[in-house]
Amino acid sequence: MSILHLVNKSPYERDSLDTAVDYMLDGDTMLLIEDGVYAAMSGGKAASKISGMKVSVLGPDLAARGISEEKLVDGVTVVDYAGFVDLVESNDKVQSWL
Amino acid sequence: MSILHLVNKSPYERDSLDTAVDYMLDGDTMLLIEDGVYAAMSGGKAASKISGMKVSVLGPDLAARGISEEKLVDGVTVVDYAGFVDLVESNDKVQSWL
Amino acid sequence: MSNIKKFMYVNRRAPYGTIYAWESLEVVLIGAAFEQDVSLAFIDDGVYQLVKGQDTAGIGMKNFSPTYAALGDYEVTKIYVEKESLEERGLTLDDLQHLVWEDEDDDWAEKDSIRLVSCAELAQVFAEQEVMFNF
Amino acid sequence: MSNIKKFMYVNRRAPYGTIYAWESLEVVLIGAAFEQDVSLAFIDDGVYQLVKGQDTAGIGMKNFSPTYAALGDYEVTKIYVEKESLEERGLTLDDLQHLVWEDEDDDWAEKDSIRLVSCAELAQVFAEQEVMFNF
Amino acid sequence: MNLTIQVNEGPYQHQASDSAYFFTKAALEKGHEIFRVFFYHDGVNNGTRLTTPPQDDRNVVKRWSELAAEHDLDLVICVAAAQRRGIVDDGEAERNKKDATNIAPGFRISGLGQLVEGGIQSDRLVVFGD
Amino acid sequence: MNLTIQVNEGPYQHQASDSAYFFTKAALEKGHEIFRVFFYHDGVNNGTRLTTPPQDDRNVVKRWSELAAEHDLDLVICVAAAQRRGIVDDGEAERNKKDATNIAPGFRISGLGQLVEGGIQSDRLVVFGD
Repeated sequence: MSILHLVNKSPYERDSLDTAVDYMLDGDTMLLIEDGVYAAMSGGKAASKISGMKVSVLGPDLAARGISEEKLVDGVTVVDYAGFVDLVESNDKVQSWL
Repeated sequence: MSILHLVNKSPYERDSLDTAVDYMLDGDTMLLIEDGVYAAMSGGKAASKISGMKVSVLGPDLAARGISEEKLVDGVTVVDYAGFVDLVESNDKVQSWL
Repeated sequence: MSNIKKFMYVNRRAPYGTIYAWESLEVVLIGAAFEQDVSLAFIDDGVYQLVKGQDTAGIGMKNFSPTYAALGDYEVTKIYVEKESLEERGLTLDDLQHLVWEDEDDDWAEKDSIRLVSCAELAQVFAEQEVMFNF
Repeated sequence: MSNIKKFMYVNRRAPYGTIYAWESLEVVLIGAAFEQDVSLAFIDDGVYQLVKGQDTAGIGMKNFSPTYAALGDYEVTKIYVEKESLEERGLTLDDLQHLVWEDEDDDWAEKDSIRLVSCAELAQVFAEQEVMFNF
Repeated sequence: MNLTIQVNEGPYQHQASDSAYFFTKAALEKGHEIFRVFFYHDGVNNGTRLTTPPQDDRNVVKRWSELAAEHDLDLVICVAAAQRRGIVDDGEAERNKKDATNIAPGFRISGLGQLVEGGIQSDRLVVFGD
Repeated sequence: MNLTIQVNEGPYQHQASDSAYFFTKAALEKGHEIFRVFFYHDGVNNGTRLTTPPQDDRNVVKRWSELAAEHDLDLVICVAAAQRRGIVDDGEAERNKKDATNIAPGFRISGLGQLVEGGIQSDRLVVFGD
């Protein structure tokens, strides 16, 4: 049963992204929200941690932090809150890595 | 002017110990309180970060977390709240790495 | 849908520095009355919750660590501890409380509650769950 | 003791995920009236506070980033940004707002407020301070 | 789908309550059902009517109250967490001999069982926190 | 020495208020002066009299009130932070048209300048937070 992994903290401040990545299985999806979106910025040291994984990022949180979409790691998709809801529905459960 | 560097977060959860270590100058002291005390446990991966530095740790916070003094990294000294006050007095200022 | 769901309580925080560990345990205790299929996972700093010998007298807080030993009585018997998290912190199972439960179906034999598992193994356990509780 | 003290505001948090960045800035603005010798340091995730192009319409929060540009008018002109923190995050000075102040003693010439410094240099600046503010 | 939302942090200090609000709103707009919003830990502080945020900022508490009124939401504040942090309705004021209440419209105080029930009854539990 | 203490987090959720309390107490016992304890961010939530912690737990708010009474401490709650989070005294209730107050004995609400003044007047500023 697939998991939507929610990460809301900066990968530079906390250990939550690292652990979320360790717990991602095939078919799982990661959604970066709040300060978690910084992980999706290309050029940052944390970017390599999510490369090749199925990762989405919340657009409103990106925009708030001044990150334009062309700065995102390749393959990361941007969703709005409605897309967030769809991800919750299309996965069997949600794990928030608080 | 010497600084007392206060670290209150686990070195495994946050980046605050790393940064505090980077900002320690000769004559400065680090005091580990709350979940920061885990950095002083020998055998942990974070222990090497503080070895050779002037580090104190708050005894009541150690005891609460079940860490006996013989498990501490060599050279780390244990203080109580009164000793905490003395460290604040004997340094010129306090930097809390929140 | 069956009325019994697989509940996983994920604990990633150290005790006392924040209240999450204690208020999470309160949910587990209340939740026991609902007779679901309950598991607890201790990952990252969460493993510190189970360290034995906690003495909170000096910080004026309630020592809630004895409550973990009571989980068996609440029929909470599946306690997963992640091996990598323990090792990174220089801990072994000997540093943790010995948690047990009595197996009604096996003449009340005392059995270990703690299951030391790798991250990869625990990820498979997560895959089987229906509800993840996070604090 | 002189009545003017060296104040250092240390900012280590990203904006919006928590309120610390904004409420820290509120102290700086109020504190300006006290005419102390004020510096700000942006370290670790604190450097994200200064990233330009912030648009908070989608999260319903107030965009407080324009306030940094007003700091010069409050005679807050020493803004230290740690180089290592920027680099780790894949940022350069071009990603940050261009903050300036007008130098009264130099025919109101516009000067840069941001000083890009290494951790080692900033540690020396810290050593000279009298009060560290942390949020 | 049928959702239970858990909020672990108070208003303003963390974005958790904001994220939970926009997520809940989006779910309702898509026609999903919200079984319950459960406020736990400092999340109980979302339920005080005594806040007066700056006029150029959002009103987190009022926003929840209005969403609840519009969609008949069940906003539940954990009683144990509320007692520690001082969120009080009439019943709690009487029980604990408090001289005032501060609960906001649309919120109610109840037990932790309400969260567990949410886990059982809902298709998904989504937790927002620090 | 003369100290200003800053508390950035509310009661119970984080240990910050506990640590600040024991530090303040120890400083007083050693004969130092406390210029002021300043409650900022969620720290303002330490100043509500509406809490009812479990009987086997410490009463964080009451402990501050009692320490203040004993040593004539100046416990200051930041007004801007308090308005966001719903900490109200008589003056605030009147100004913002609130129908209740919740401030605890020994606390007063004032401006951020009180923190800056603490930085100027005290020998040391010690900050406790998350």
